Amino acid sequence: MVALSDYLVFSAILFTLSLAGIFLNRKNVIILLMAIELMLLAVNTNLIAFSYFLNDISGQIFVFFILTVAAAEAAIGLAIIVLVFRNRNSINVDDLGSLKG
Amino acid sequence: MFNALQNWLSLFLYDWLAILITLVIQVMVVIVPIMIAVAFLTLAERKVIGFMQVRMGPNRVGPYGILQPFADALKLIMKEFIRPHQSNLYLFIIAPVLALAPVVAAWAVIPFDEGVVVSDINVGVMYVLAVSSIVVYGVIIAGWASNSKYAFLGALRASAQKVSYEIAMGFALVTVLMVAGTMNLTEIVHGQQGGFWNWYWIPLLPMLAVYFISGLAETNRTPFDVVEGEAEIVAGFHVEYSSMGFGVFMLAEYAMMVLISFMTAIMFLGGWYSPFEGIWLLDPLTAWIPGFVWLFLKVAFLLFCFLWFRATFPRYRYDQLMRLGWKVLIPLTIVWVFVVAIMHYFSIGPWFN
Amino acid sequence: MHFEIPAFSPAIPEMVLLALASFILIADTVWSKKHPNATYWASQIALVIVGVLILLSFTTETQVTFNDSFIRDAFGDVLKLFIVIVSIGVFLFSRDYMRMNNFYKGEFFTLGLFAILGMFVMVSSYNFITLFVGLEIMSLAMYAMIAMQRDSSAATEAALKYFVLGAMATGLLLYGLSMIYGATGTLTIPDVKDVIASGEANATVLAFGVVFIVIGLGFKLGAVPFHMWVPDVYQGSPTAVTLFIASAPKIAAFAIVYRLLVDGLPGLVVDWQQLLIILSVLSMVIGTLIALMQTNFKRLLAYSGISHIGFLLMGFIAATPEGYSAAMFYVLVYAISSVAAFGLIIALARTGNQFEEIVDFKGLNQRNPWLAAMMLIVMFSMAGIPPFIGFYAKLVVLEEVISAGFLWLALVGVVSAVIGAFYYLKVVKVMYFDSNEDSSPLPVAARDVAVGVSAYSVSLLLLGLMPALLMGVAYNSLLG
Amino acid sequence: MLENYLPILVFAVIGILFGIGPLVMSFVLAPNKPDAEKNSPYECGFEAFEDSRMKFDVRFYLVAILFIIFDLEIAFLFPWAVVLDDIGLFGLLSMGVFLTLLVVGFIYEWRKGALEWE
Amino acid sequence: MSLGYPILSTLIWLPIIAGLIVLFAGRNSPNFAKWFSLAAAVLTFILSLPLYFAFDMTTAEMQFVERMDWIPQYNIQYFLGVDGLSMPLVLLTTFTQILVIASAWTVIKDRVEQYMGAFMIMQGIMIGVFTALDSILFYVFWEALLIPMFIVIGKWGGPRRVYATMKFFLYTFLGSVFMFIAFLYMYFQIGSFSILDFHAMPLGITAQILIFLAFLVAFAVKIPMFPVHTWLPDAHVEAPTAGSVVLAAIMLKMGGYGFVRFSLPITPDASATLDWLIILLSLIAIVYIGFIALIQSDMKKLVAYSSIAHMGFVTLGMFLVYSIVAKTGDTQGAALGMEGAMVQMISHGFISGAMFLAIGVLYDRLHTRDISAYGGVVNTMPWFGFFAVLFAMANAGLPGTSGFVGEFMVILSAFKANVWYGILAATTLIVGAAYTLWMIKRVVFGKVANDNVAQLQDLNRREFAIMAILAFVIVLLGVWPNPLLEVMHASVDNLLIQATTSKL
Repeated sequence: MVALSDYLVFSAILFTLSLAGIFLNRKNVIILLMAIELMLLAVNTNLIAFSYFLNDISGQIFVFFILTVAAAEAAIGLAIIVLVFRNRNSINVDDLGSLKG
Repeated sequence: MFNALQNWLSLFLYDWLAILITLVIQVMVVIVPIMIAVAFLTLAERKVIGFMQVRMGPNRVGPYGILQPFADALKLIMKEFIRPHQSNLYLFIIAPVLALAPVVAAWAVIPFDEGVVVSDINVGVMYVLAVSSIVVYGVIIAGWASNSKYAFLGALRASAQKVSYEIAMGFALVTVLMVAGTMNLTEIVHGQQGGFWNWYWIPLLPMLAVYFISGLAETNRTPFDVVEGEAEIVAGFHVEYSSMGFGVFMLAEYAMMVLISFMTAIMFLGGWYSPFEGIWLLDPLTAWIPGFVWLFLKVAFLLFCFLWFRATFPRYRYDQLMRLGWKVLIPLTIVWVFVVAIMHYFSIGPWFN
Repeated sequence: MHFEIPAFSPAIPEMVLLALASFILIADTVWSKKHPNATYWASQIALVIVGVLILLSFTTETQVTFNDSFIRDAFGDVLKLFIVIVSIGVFLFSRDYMRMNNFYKGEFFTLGLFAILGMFVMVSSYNFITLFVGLEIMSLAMYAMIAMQRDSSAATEAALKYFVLGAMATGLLLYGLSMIYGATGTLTIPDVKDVIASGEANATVLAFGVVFIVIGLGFKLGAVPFHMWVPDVYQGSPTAVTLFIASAPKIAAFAIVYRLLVDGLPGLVVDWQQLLIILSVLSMVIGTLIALMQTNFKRLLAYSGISHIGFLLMGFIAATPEGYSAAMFYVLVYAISSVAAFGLIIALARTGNQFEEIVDFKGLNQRNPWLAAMMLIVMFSMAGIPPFIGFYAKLVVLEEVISAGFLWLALVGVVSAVIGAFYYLKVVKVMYFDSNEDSSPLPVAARDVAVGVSAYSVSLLLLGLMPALLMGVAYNSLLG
Repeated sequence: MLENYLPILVFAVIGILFGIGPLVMSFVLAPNKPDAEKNSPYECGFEAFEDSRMKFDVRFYLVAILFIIFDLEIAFLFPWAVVLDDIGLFGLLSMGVFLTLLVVGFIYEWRKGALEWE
Repeated sequence: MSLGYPILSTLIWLPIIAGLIVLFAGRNSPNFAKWFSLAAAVLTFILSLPLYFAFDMTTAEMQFVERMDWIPQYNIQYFLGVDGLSMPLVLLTTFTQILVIASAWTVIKDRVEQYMGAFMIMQGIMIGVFTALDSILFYVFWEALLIPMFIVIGKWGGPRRVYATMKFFLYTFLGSVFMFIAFLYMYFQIGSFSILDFHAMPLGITAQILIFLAFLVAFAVKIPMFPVHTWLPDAHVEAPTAGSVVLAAIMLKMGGYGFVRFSLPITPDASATLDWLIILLSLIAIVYIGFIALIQSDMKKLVAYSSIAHMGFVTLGMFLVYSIVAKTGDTQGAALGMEGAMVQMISHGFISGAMFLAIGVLYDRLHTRDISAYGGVVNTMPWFGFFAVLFAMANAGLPGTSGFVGEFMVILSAFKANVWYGILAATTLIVGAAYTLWMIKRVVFGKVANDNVAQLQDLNRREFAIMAILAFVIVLLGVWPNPLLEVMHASVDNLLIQATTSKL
């Protein structure tokens, strides 16, 4: 049987990966978006694992909500990326430097 | 039967190996006939359309052209697999696999008769819907990997079309679930016991129509086959595929048709139940026929409809197609979800009590 | 399984707001061609209706409904009222701004209404799910609002940054919440508190959760070192949206900090207090220092906002009911001054001169003495100089943090306030002492905007003369 | 319960094999004589003069987004539909509200022309 | 003592409201702004007279008290009252205000209404500072004063005005926040912000020293004392005449007032421990700053430095008490020093105001304050010469002027405390005479230096009136200081008791 800690470690790895993806990624904004999704998935893994081991359904319900919101978030994120691309013909992270004080 | 096999195998093998082998055999028992059926569906298509257009259809390979599918397969296998340069090779190869594998996997939960189901899970409907959605990835990846404008546009169109109709399909299924109160396919069939007027197609007739139409669109069948619109974008997303790459896409498409037909039969047409249950004279007369025959008959009829429509209807324009999906089917289904929910909750007769 | 129909009455303002927002959303598509202003007025009316509803049904008694996931209490009602008050100003000013910059769209107001709905839900959340959903309703609407100026490269970039970091903050927060859930086995905030109090929860997991929650909240609040999005977003967004971001959401963010840390995790006060001290000190010091170097006014306000957040957090660090009410008072004051400050930018902005750089304010006193005086009030209030209300905001948090025994923290606070005064003074200096080659009188903004912005600014002075009013509201709503 | 999912895994693996098998067969059996002309993308005889991953109509994208939203609604509807009998009037009403909001969004899209394909 | 109406509130709010009216209504009519302000200033002065005449000189209790809840959550009150220490300062304020308004009559041409409005508001706030008996209320007024002053110096000042005003603001603000923290700290000891409660509260020596230092920073900046005085010459030089007048005549007194109202009574033990520090700094101010004044070529700067030196007398007089008590064992001699300090504050208010006004008169004519640009002014401006000499003598502390009284009392008590203190303090009589009279010699006397001076017009009626009033007051206080001294007696005695009673 897979232990709870295994799930937690797994989700922690996912989470760290996604953080690394957000902070180290210098290339493509889409990757940022994917990293964010990954982060939410790590959270979901956590919640489901806890929910299963605690025998409590509410964690899974939470996951439902997170999934839904993640979808909406992705939709808006993509829309914003489309706009950015239209305005400057690039979605490189490095090119997003026009706002500096 | 399979339990016996497993027990026998475990006499001289590891347990897990015995289970695995049994499972593989089980799976093959399901898939191989299905695949053969799919192969013959291509033949049937040509034959049916041929007859409808008052011509013979294939009749050279074997008696009445009955071996035609094998000849086709052989031909495809022996053709060169062209890999367009600039294409993304891995994605290019993965794409057809992604198109076919989910369709195959979906069969895991389809019940062919009382208890004749490989995996009787409690969320069967969800599973089928989920797995068959993956097909879209195959399409998109194919279009992207080909690095060809036609393929790309075709993929876009195909995926937009598939996802649009999937919504209507999902809503249609929701009504079934409401009435059945379960997502287990076997249970859903059980709920329709007692003759054809107890099947869900009567209370949910609009949903049957929606479901079937969506199924047509899902599989890119006429009249919704703009994806392949020869005149505009040649063959659509798989224009760059040749040999078995193309073959696998074709296989996937026809397997999907069969799957949709099965699902329709299970959800709306009483699955393996005889239509004559409880009818004087007819019931006892047909009682000897095993359930799966009824199911196959229903599926055969639905598949015939697929072919029939192809021969009958002209192709939709893309904007018409999307309009139908978004502005007719989806509103209709949403409203119907309301209607069914209320009728079901308040047990409004004659069908919802 | 049987479901009771829960009491709906505590959520009536939210439901009404939702209904009105939905109605306006649809109606806008019908009337937007012929009556472009109808949506604006409808939204304002909706806000007023909701505000009145809250006022009418105001009660000090706490009601919990929807399976313990929604709470209606005086604290929440007050915050909601202020969200409404602030948002009315936001809508008022942004209409003018959007017209001026040719991107007037009714959607701005509907999105705004939905964002406000999200804030309401946040304020009333008593369950992690409610909290999360409210947070996202608000955030999603705001991402879209920033990107609304579609052909502005800066605005879309700001939207992207806000989105990425906002989503990441949500992720961090959720990760923390999942840990808390794992340790306590419940998502309901008061139950979390009970379980922690009973000592059955795994301390390591809890501590882990608290860290992530605080980091997530830090991002949302824009506290150093999680502040990097704030200046870019403030600067890049259309001023109308900056105005919104800088005001009402801060109130809602305050509310979730309160609900999470105080209502839910009082048992871990030692843990989060430590973290908040770090955030608070860094925010005050770094926010202030970087603000000194800014030449862009919106960016300046962004950094000053960061240091204000540092002050706000001091109220939580005190970890007493009085401390929380001080923080509440602070956030209300900050929201009002933000509206006034950004509203003034809008009131001044004319096509060709956006009044976004500090040099744009040169000689403003010659060109429009009234608005210059209003800006003076806002700047001094933000600097924390009496008799403006900003002073009392600082007064109360400092008082509470001293009473909790963090004298050194208060000293850090006042020193950064003094340094901070410098950049506010710089603005005043530019307005009053520098002369502009172009000393022609500035055309006065639309009358409603001018009146509105004056109302918000003057209220900073009037409230400062009678600080007990607002302070009493914050105090009583928390301490009963 | 979980044992039921083992066949599904096997099914999936076999499904993939079914996809790969024919491809492998054709790799092994079919001739392979590529040349530049043959391998160029299909462009009705024209040279491919630009990257084919061009910008495309934003409506496809819109459809994708709408799909995500609606599909998730369906994900909510599924479990709800199954337990409709158990959750009483409250369940019915909640979903009614939910669907109404969905419809509001839908009407908005419709009125804004997001569903037009001209 | 109390009148039938809230006289202190009236004195605070009347000018502020008048100032706001001027700000709003005077935008397009400078004349209205001027006349209205003058009327309001005169009215305020008249209304402030009952303070003196109804004052009960026999008691050190607060009089004309007004007290009500202001911020009940923190027990902060709207608590006003005056005693013998603050009442003269209030009168000084209301009196000076008239001169301030009058002095700006023709000089200010740009945004007159803002100028007048700012000064009117400032007056109200200053009265608030002197009358507030709740520390937060005090702090509010104390800080609020910065805003109009900031604007006044920055807007109507000279070329380096921005630098000066920023420096002024930040110095003062930084100083006062420490005081603020001290208030908060004390509040947590006793749960009240009332200054009178602070007076009565017991405090440990460490706390006292910290609080004392916090106060010191705040008041030393304001008064200003030696190391933190540098903002003052800048601010004075750059401020317009009226700004200088207000600054020198009233705002500096706020620092001194702070010492007697806060430092001495609240932290007596710390004051006793650290009195050497204050005395040292005061003596430095008196001697060193005096010499600095000597070498100034800018008249205003000269007077500014002389102000610092004079304020050194104030602090010296206040903190001599401990040495005297230690030496003589009674507080009699100390009372002399304390009263001297108070008198010095008042008289310096008049004298420095007069000096700045006199310089302003010259500046308005020739637009320079450089001493070398003048010479022989008395030839073209005899009346001016007369007043200038009178004021200069007062500034130098010559007998017969008010400047003499305070300085003399402080020097006397300094000798009582320590001979060296006395000797050092007494040098001011020489140095002060040197720089002031030398300046007068160079500016007023001698031959007409150049054509510009030759064309000078003598005082007009307005200027004459202002000068005459000031001269009258200066001489009156010089020869008959009793009216001033007797209102202070009771309060000073009380203060000395508080300052010498240990709180440990």
